[in-house]
Amino acid sequence: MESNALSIDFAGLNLPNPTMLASGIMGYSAESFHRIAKSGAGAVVTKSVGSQPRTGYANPTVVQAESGIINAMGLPNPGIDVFTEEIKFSKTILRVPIIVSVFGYSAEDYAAVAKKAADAGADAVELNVSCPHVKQTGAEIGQSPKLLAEIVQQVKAAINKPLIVKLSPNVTDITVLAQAAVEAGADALTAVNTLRAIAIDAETQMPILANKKGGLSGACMKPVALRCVYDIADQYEVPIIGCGGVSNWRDAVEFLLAGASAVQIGTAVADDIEVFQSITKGVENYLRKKNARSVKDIVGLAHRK
Amino acid sequence: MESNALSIDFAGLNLPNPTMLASGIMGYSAESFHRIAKSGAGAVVTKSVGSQPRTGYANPTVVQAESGIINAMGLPNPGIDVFTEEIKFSKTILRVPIIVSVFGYSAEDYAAVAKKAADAGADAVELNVSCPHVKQTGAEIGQSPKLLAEIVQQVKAAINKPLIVKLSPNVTDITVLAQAAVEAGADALTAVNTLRAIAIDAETQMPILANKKGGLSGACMKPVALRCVYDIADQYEVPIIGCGGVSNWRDAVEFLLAGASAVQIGTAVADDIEVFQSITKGVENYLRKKNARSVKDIVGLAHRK
Amino acid sequence: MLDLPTANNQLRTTQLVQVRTESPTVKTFMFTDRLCSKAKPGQFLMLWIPGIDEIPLSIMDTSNGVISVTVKAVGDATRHLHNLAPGATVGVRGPFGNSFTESRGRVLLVGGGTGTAPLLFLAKQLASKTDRLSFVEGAKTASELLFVKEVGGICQEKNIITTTEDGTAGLQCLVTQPLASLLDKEKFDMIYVCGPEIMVKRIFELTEARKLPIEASLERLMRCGIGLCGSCVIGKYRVCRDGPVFNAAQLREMKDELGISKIGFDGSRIPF
Amino acid sequence: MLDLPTANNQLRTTQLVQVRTESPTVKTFMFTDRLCSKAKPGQFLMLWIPGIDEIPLSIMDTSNGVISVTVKAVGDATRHLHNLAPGATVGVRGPFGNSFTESRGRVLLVGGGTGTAPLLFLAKQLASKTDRLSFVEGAKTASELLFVKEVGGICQEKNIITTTEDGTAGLQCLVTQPLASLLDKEKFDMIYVCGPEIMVKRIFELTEARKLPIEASLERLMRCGIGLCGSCVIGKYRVCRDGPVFNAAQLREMKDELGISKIGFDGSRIPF
Ligand SMILES: Cc1cc2nc3c(=O)[nH]c(=O)nc-3n(C[C@H](O)[C@H](O)[C@H](O)COP(=O)(O)OP(=O)(O)OC[C@H]3O[C@@H](n4cnc5c(N)ncnc54)[C@H](O)[C@@H]3O)c2cc1C
Ligand SMILES: Cc1cc2nc3c(=O)[nH]c(=O)nc-3n(C[C@H](O)[C@H](O)[C@H](O)COP(=O)(O)OP(=O)(O)OC[C@H]3O[C@@H](n4cnc5c(N)ncnc54)[C@H](O)[C@@H]3O)c2cc1C
Ligand SMILES: Cc1cc2nc3c(=O)[nH]c(=O)nc-3n(C[C@H](O)[C@H](O)[C@H](O)COP(=O)(O)O)c2cc1C
Ligand SMILES: Cc1cc2nc3c(=O)[nH]c(=O)nc-3n(C[C@H](O)[C@H](O)[C@H](O)COP(=O)(O)O)c2cc1C
Ligand code: FES
Ligand code: FES
Repeated sequence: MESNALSIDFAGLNLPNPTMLASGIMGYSAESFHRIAKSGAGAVVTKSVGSQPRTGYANPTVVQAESGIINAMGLPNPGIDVFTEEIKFSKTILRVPIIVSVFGYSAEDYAAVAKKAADAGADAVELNVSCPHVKQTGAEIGQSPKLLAEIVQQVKAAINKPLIVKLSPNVTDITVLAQAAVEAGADALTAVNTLRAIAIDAETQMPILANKKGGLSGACMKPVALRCVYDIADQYEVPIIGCGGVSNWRDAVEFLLAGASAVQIGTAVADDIEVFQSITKGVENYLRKKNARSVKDIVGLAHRK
Repeated sequence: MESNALSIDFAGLNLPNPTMLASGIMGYSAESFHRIAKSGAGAVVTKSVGSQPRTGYANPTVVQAESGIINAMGLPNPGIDVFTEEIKFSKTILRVPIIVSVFGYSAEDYAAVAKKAADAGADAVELNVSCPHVKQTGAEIGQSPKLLAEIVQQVKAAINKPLIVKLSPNVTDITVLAQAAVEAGADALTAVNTLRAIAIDAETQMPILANKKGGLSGACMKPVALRCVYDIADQYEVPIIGCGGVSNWRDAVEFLLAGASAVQIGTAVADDIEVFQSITKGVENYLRKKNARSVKDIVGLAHRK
Repeated sequence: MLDLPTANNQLRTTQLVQVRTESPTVKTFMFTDRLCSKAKPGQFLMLWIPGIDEIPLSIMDTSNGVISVTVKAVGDATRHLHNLAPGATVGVRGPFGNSFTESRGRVLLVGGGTGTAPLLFLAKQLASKTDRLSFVEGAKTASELLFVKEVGGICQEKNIITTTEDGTAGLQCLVTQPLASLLDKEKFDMIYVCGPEIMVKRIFELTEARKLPIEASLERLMRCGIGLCGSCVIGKYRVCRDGPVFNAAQLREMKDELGISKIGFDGSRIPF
Repeated sequence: MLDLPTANNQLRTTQLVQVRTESPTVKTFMFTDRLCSKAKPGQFLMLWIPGIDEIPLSIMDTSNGVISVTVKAVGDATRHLHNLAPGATVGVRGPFGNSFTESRGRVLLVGGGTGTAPLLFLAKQLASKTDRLSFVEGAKTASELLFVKEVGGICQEKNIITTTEDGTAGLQCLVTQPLASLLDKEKFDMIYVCGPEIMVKRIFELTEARKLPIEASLERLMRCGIGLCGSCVIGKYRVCRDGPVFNAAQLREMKDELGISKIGFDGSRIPF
């Protein structure tokens, strides 16, 4: 499992393989991270944590779509102060990196949470910028290059751990946001968060999710997520984590070829928690078949002329 | 079939039912439109036509995705001068409105093509603004409120038929584009065109489509398209045609509830050309069950508090 | 093999066909649903009360394709549900989760409160397959003892013990009390438990001390129901996906949390 | 019922396992593909030549799960394909389209050029089921007559007619020429045709004059292959989805276009 071909150095993190648990999936407890790591994940990302506890939205928070799901959890989280304990405990039992996903309502807020996470032992911090921004309700921080750059700068100044920015696909041109994040100091990017979506029930004639709108994830969004990674890699030499609809080794390889150095897996965990293992095995076979000595040998190959 | 409950007045067009053939599907010939109308469509939209003939991209132009397809045809079309004959012939055999989809490389170009289409007998014109703009290659016209408004104004001035603007979902905020179109004089909106996507083949390590990137359509995109309609209807009182992933009556009803007055159907035609008929029947049953006397009684109901 | 959770996750709307009052605080709601009609005892569904909430409920019965859930009014969602009449529209996802294993031999079922519901479903399935079926049921007061008649129709009277806290029926004690001596006196090949977590914990202590096999159904806050969101985690397990039924080995692994703490709405651990 | 086109539309890559030269301009390419191995005579697939093009090809054989397509080098894609050796990777979508109906009695097959390929597939299927199987095949010159040996193995020699334009083998004439008298002389329960559209048109005129049943396979520009893009439309039909095999009634409906015009790459009608 810890074969050399599969292990990667990602923005300074050492991963035994290029699969990671995506943020928000079983992301609250050390025991869950431990189990996910045992299921083969090369790293885990926590549920997004803010400065204060949030209970999230009422149910329904999840609705099934064609080849995917739509969720609107409302960022339930215990707040960074409580979560600090979970990070510390996780560090004592995990052998793979733990990346703490943070969100905030201002650059200061982001920086404060990120610093606490880093101080507690987070191996890296991932910024979730797909939450609505207070001053401009409804619009995501991740949709404004200016706001994004401001936040990245402040967080970068507050921590000395790798800083990963998770981009939103709900933008006109994702490369503009990627550029803003990289120039502001991001060490890596995760592409992407969920697609804004809605589910309406014909019988009751109402939106199903308590929050009405939510984020679409799963296999159905893979072609869009893959395009986001491809677009960014086409223009920038930044390490990228592909995310969106990965559920088997072939998906993972597609993201690597598009220019990602690693992949995150979320929705596919519902049907199979061992998905990390099976993807890693599949990628390993693939590398062997292609005579590639390392994952990084295939990163971005789809961009060859 | 031409029951009163189903017929709608859409931006001045009389449709026997609220289903339409989407642009680009079997959209070249009068005989095809005739067959689609016989299969129950309430209106047909032609393939997008420009001022000059275009042969489009090489194959592969279509690739299957999970619950959808990605296409990059490259707007093959015979040019408006040749297509004028097809419009005229269509008018002699069709009993439902024919909407001519047009594209261009500048406002003048759009207006010229639209005028020729209208003069040839098009019952309405739909603007396809999801094609890259010459001066700013790569970005879509439909992604710039300013460009869009300019084009809509000029086209509006050139024709006196209903003008429908088909919006792109690949934008940060579709309501901004909707507003630009409506304020510039659009009589109605179609929401939406395809999602930008890519498919990469693991074996050959290359993008599959000859054009590399393409547009994702079909069931997988329905939650996103539905959200676009919902967002627009939440803010504007403009007639909307829902488009994206409609394949059965339930989908159609969801779009109506979200605020669309009619729906367009594209990808679902592959598996069943009679889809217009079955959707119309399903909607009819639904209206009866809900004691609604007309399609318009249910438009936008999902927005009730 | 069980279906993949996402295969059953599509929300269906259906109409209540019948509502039956079981006790002053408990009602049974009946509706048809194709997917849930294949559910096994122990599995649960997510019930959407449109405009209000969506909550997990154990499946109590599936006979003739009619799904029954037995619900106690404890808060906003359950109270709204209690106000619904036949014809009302509800939404259903599921069935989700694992189910009780099918034991043979001498079997004991221990239910507290609405925890009796899935055990009744199980009892019906096991009735013809076991040598002896014993049922121990507890409630606060006589009127809250659920399914007394139904259980009486399945188990022999001598194999039924009921307890109430106020002594209005059966023994006046907690359901756990008569259990210790019962377990010492009789041999059981399997003990199935469903009820408040404190009760489960006590009974697990009893079975552990005697090295007896046990399967207990747990309740945790549920949102997704399909193993994604992490709301229902206990130890390394997700109650919605790896449970809700857990065996002795698994319960042992979660003893730091069982009856002690759970994850609250904000993801923090809250004590019971 | 045939599969829905989108069910077979997923692109699979596979390796060429064998390449056989059939004539100076024609090669047969063999590869394995699970979905296509269930194809029926008349169906086609879309073959991706990575980095070059994707083209429609009739399925010629599926025995032992090995798919064969027989391809004439006529342009860029087919020439690139001709340069590929076993081991080369190609992509496959399909099978798509309808298939020839399975007739009994006395059957005639008329093939021109690579149009012989799907008819050979059909002949193998019909061999044991028909009373008499006749084959008429035409080509420019002897070396371009395809599958002479294979057809000889299936049909009796007296039931085979070959024609070449230069007289290097068989009759010196177009394949349509011996047909008129054959159709007058013998009775056929079904006539299957595949070849250049002008040939199809001529033969259809012959069968129409004699009120004979016919099924002809047509070729049109194809892009999507699943009935969406409209590239392959003839009259009200999509060759990829409603065809490629059409019967007499359908051919009658498209007589304004058959052998007269087709839709070109830009969607305009171009004369043959
Ligand atoms: C697998 C499972 C099976 C269940 N089966 C039954 C059953 O058959 N009959 C029955 O009456 N009850 C059952 N419950 C409990 C039932 O889900 C709660 O009583 C109900 O959700 C309370 O909702 P409320 O809005 O009425 O109460 P609230 O006022 O919202 O909460 C009361 C308490 O109910 C619990 N609760 C609230 N929301 C949820 C939720 N989304 N998920 C889990 N617990 C919640 C919490 O402990 C809370 O403190 C089951 C729970 C689980 C997890
Ligand atoms: C249903 C069907 C079955 C076919 N079966 C066979 C077969 O078994 N063997 C065989 O050799 N050929 C077959 N063809 C024809 C084959 O697809 C073309 O010869 C091939 O596409 C030519 O490509 P090219 O790039 O080599 O030639 P080009 O130089 O691109 O074109 C030569 C000619 O081929 C035709 N053509 C080109 N591209 C396409 C396309 N995408 N779709 C359809 N026609 C096209 C056009 O008429 C064009 O003028 C079939 C065509 C169809 C529609
Ligand atoms: C239930 C659920 C909760 C999520 N919560 C978060 C979150 O807290 N923070 C975040 O950045 N992304 C969150 N996401 C998004 C995922 O991390 C991921 O970006 C998205 O689901 C796409 O990947 P997938 O298709 O593999 O699921 C959540 C997704 C799901 C399904
Ligand atoms: C093969 C194909 C060709 C298309 N061509 C056009 C086009 O020329 N103009 C246009 O506005 N939209 C075009 N579209 C987009 C459709 O009209 C429609 O917006 C989209 O496919 C979403 O709807 P659907 O999911 O029902 O297919 C095309 C779609 C497909 C699949
Ligand atoms: S309820 Fe979401 S993981 Fe169990
Ligand atoms: S090839 Fe697209 S419709 Fe036939």
